[in-house]
Amino acid sequence: MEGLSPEEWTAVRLSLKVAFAAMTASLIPGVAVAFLLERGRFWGRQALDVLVHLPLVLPPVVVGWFLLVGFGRRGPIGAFMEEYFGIVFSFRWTGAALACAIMGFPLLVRAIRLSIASVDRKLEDAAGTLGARPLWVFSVVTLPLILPGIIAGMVLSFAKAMGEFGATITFVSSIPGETQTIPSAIYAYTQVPGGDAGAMRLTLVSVAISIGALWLSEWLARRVRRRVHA
Amino acid sequence: MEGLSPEEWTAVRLSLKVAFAAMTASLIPGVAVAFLLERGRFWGRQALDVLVHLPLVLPPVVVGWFLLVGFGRRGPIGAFMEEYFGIVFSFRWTGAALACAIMGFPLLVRAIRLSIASVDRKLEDAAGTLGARPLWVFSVVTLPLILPGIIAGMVLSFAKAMGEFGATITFVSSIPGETQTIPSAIYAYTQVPGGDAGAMRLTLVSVAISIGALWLSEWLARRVRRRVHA
Amino acid sequence: MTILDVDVRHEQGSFALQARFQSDGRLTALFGPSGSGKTTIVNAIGGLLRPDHGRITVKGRTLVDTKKGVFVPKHRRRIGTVFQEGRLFPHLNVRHNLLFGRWFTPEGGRKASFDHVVDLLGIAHLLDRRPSTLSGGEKQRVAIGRALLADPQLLLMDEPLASLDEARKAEIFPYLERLRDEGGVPIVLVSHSVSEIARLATFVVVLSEGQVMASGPAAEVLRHTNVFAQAGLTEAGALIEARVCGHDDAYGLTVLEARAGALTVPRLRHPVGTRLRVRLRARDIMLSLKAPEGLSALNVLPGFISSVDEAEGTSVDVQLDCGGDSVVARVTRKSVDELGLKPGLPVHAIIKSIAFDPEVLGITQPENM
Amino acid sequence: MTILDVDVRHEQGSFALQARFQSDGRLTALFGPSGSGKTTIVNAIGGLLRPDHGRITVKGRTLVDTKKGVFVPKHRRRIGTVFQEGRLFPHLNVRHNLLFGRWFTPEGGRKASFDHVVDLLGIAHLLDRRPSTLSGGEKQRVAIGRALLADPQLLLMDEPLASLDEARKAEIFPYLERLRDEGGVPIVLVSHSVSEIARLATFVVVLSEGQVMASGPAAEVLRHTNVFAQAGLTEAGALIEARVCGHDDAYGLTVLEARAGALTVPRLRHPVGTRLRVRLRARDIMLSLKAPEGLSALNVLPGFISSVDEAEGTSVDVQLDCGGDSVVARVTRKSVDELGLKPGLPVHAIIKSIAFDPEVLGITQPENM
Amino acid sequence: TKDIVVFAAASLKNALDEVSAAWTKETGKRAVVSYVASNALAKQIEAGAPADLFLSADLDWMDYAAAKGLIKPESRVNLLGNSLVLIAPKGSAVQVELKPGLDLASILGSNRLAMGHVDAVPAGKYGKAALEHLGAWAGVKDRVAQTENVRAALLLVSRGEAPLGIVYKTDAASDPKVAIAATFPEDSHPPIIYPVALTKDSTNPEAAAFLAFLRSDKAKPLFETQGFTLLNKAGSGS
Ligand SMILES: Nc1ncnc2c1ncn2[C@@H]1O[C@H](COP(=O)(O)OP(=O)(O)OP(=O)(O)O)[C@@H](O)[C@H]1O
Ligand SMILES: Nc1ncnc2c1ncn2[C@@H]1O[C@H](COP(=O)(O)OP(=O)(O)OP(=O)(O)O)[C@@H](O)[C@H]1O
Ligand SMILES: [Mg+2]
Ligand SMILES: [Mg+2]
Repeated sequence: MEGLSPEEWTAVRLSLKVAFAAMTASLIPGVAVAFLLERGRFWGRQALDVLVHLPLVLPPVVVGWFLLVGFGRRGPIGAFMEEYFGIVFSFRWTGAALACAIMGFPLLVRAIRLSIASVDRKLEDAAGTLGARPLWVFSVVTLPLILPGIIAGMVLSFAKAMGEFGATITFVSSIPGETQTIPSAIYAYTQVPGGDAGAMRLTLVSVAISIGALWLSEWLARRVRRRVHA
Repeated sequence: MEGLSPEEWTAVRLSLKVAFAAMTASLIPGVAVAFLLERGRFWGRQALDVLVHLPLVLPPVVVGWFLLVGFGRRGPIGAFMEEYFGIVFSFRWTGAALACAIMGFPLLVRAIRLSIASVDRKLEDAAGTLGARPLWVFSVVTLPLILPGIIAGMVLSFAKAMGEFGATITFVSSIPGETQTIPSAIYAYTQVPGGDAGAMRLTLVSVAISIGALWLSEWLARRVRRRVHA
Repeated sequence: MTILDVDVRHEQGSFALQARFQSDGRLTALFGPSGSGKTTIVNAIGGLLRPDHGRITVKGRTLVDTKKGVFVPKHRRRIGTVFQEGRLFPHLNVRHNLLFGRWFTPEGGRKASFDHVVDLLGIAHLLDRRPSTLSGGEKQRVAIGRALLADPQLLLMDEPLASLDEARKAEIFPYLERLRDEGGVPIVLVSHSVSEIARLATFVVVLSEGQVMASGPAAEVLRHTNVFAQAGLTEAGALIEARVCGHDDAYGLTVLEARAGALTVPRLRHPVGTRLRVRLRARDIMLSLKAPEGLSALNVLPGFISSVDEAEGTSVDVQLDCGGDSVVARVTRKSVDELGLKPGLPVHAIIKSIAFDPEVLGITQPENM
Repeated sequence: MTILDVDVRHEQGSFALQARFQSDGRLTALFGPSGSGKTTIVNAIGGLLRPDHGRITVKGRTLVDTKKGVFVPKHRRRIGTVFQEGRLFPHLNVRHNLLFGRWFTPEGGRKASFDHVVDLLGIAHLLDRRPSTLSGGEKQRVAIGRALLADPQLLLMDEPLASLDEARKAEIFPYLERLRDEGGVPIVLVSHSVSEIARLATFVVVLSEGQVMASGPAAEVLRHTNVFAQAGLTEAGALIEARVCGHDDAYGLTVLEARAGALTVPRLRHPVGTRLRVRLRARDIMLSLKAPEGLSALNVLPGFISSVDEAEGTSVDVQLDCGGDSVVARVTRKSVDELGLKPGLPVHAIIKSIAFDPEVLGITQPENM
Repeated sequence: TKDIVVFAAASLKNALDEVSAAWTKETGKRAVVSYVASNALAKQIEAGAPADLFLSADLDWMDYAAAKGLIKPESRVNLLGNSLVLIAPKGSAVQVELKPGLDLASILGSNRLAMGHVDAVPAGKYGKAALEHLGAWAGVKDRVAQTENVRAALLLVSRGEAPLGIVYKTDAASDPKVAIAATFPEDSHPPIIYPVALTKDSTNPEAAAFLAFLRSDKAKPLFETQGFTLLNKAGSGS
């Protein structure tokens, strides 16, 4: 098998950048939403839950369509973000990252929720009696205890971002060097007769990257577990 | 907005059937694989982990293509299954369920793994001293304790199956009444002028179903949690 | 002064707590059988439980008042708690568990010395370990240290010493006494051990099925044995006040002076003049009609029988007045008959010096007796 | 017969266990300060820990032999364990927790009666509750019940009674005694309470820092006080064998016959003829040069001083030979001098009947004394 | 007899739905249509899909199927034609004349030109060819936003994300928010052709009848209202 072409290398680098950005950007909102859903008792909790799950339930193309309508240059949120923060999503790698983050969000949130549910609240109470106000309790007790869930969520989010295609291409199309990620490139190969070899080549790269990511996550998880249980 | 056409109703029914089948069929393998990955120390564990994550990492179309090659009537596994078990996947609803099950598998496994990791192994030890052999310990202690994770995994698997499109349509096409699920039908609508209303109609149905599923899962989870913590 | 004023009602499933007591003691012992509501009260004081109705005031500060809608959150109460089940932070090593409270206390307010507490509890060699690798008693000691090092305004201890050996307890007791008396940190102690309570408590609350059966200064409550029978307490005895009068270093003895007379006990470290509380367990006291001779017992207190109560079945509690101090002796009914014990009879109470093992002695300040 | 033969070496972090003892007792007590390795031994016997090296045999059945590669998995050992931390199943209610072991024991092998155990432990009103709603002591009782109802071949109890009140303990003790003697279920008990050990144990293993300091029949080990000082045990005493000789129902007393003489104790339920072990705590015994008169104490045992040991500081342990029974009295050094106590001197040991509270009496079978 | 199964390119949905309804009305037989991307359909037929008829959106995948021996060559017909247009959002002031030497790059400025994927989507391939023919490709190739399908390109222009896009006339006509700025000359790109053929494994006798119906005059207006032209000439390979 031949090596990758320069354009393919560009797609690989871009995919890594997008997946990494999607994962990190969704981390804090993910923890916050997981917390709200797992612990909160507020009006609209159910609606938020449904909203978070939608990217999973809807075909990616539909999600991409909603993103375009909402976050496009003419969309209400997109226009707002551009005007006030100077952040443009349409046709930018940031848009690809946004699409990937949203598609991976339900997975991230679920993993963190599960971890939060298994935290012994008596430990949080104990921290409270030692003078820690709720935010501190969260940072020094809850957060470290849910790290395994956060790591699992990040793995899922990253992996999803590596494979996400439908929402991304619909939202920001496929522009080499800007928004053409590995899946877009693979897609192009699958659409032409005889493109199988190219598709396979990129698929293998994807697999290799995910092996690396999984290995890293397992290593991290082991470290965390050793910290907690050893 | 008008009601659904008979073909659309067919797609909705089929989607429910497929999602339900995918969820239930992947449950036992999901628990088993989660157990192996979380507790097992065997050669090839890492490889299994990567394999389980692949459907997440790869673009759905690629997964569909692999399925087509492997589980199609002319594929090695497909031929085997047909010959020895009489199970045919290609261009049947069973194939759609298989595709959905595989796409949702990493999500299901992760959720269960997280739950398994949070089980207090001292309880399993205690059950052992009371005379329970490992399989019994698993059934009467571990399994009930990981129920929240299993429920979460089932929700993810079901939701994913409701939204899965790329792998399904690539593997089993989109034959009305046999393999045309809601997402496939939505896709067809998005490919032609004037299809937006139809797409939106089906999207809303999808959302409604997922609200129902989420509500059901939350109710179940609450019951389970009450059983364990009340 | 009222240090602790509790008046709460709370329902949990079929259990109803209805507790009301005002403790002016510096160490309030909660005593009662399993399931009588001790932990529930501790949780209410610590802010882990919001009582259905009632009021809790500590040193004049209202922590809970359901009528006025007052509920001070737990992190603002500065109440250190030693939980019945440890609750160490699994992700922190022992050192950081111990120092946890420090992160949230003002630097100025620190009284407990880390090294001292670590030493006292014998956990210096565990500092870098994770809680999951500790033995049961080691966990318990770290939990005690964690609460102490948070420099609390009030210390709640829910059976803190349950699984510690006597030697370790003997090291911890004096520290708790100092904390109570010098540090001015009031303590609420849950314990099933009468000797623990007798030694440490200045105020005792006896609970049964969620109700307060008796509450009052330790000396008073401990004398009333019948209350205790129900609550599972079988050891009655008198608490009397005494002063260190002299030391006999040759024999390793200390002579105390009480109203009842001189008491010879094993050597104490307290300087001459220290006021002490001494517990005379009813079962350790023998009665004699004549002043005994040739006996190994060093303490002979003359006095009069003030009353002869019925106690459980076989035994009879004989209340004595020895020069103004109330003393209780528990003897068999047979002895009562054989010796013809009745109110007014002059008798001698005989107590072995050895019977005063260190655990039944505690320093005290007279007004709390 | 050797019931329990343990010879294991195991390292955990910086802790090294090296324990070797052969218990022929039906109730083997593990005694030692916190962190001395008691739980580690319990875990090795129960199959929760695979020792680095060594051998464990229970009633002739080899459970572990690292040399031969034998390791019987825990579910085949039929060893019921009461864990130091409860470990109730959170998803099952109390009833199902209790019955858990039943699902896995052959129907024929059931000896413990559910109703009886539930009654004994006072948990009948908790049967439908979840463990998370139980108080600390309630959890502990359910854990005991769960182990008992599994009808084990051996019972491991790791501080099972630590947070129970005296009254509850007093109800559980006789059951454990019956189990030990009639049920033929050997018991390994970890405890910090000397009275608990004195009452129940037939064999005592004293541990310190992972090493066995002393092991042997309870009567022997408990007499040697110096071993115990290190291990945190302060209460020495003699165990002597006695027989129920008669009851005095009028006074609620029972007369026992020992080689040392007659002992009058509070009424026992045991029928005449029952053989008992009686613990005479050294600190409860007074010495008199003459036979006393007019004293409330009912027990006066004449004997000779066999030796006068130095004990801790102030006090001296005087070993007596009373008609063949060894008895220890702890008196002050001052008394030794004043009374001129020395070996060979005839003296009277005086013991209050009341001092024999039920906890220091246990039924026994003579060969195990 | 069983329903016939038609594998058709997704962009044909509207037209084919009407034609098959008309056929059902006339004959009482039913045609079940699976609308998927042409490449997937070809691969599926290769994997043994129970299709009777294959309707591809371009010649490439029909050729692929023919080369693999998946179709009955004698039944292959070039059924429909389409034309390619340049679109802009409605009300846009952009004026373009599609003639050689076209400077599309300066019209775009920093904006994007939306079109189907130039290697994968037929409309993208035709668009690229046309722009190359007009000498404009080199100038715009870095400014192209390639979409997964031609509908997505239309959507980008319709939403105002891109000022210009290249789509089929059939798509442009249907969206009120876009206007056709210009139509590409027919000779600027390979002919846009939707071929159809019976599959090799098809045994359903109605399939040939349905194919004939597709080419009939009854079907013609139905295709034409959707903007297609009915070619009706026998096709071989390209
Ligand atoms: N995983 C471990 N790593 C290092 N040290 C350990 C580990 N587990 C236990 N230990 C140490 O082994 C020693 C013995 O522990 P063990 O639990 O047997 O004590 P114990 O006698 O039961 O004490 P306690 O009365 O406090 O329960 C302790 O000092 C403990 O700190
Ligand atoms: N969530 C609950 N639902 C029902 N009953 C409860 C709940 N929590 C506690 N109880 C009951 O309340 C009573 C008091 O519990 P508490 O923990 O205060 O007892 P305690 O005096 O501390 O006992 P122990 O000495 O055993 O720890 C117990 O009988 C317990 O069963
Ligand atoms: Mg309690
Ligand atoms: Mg232990």
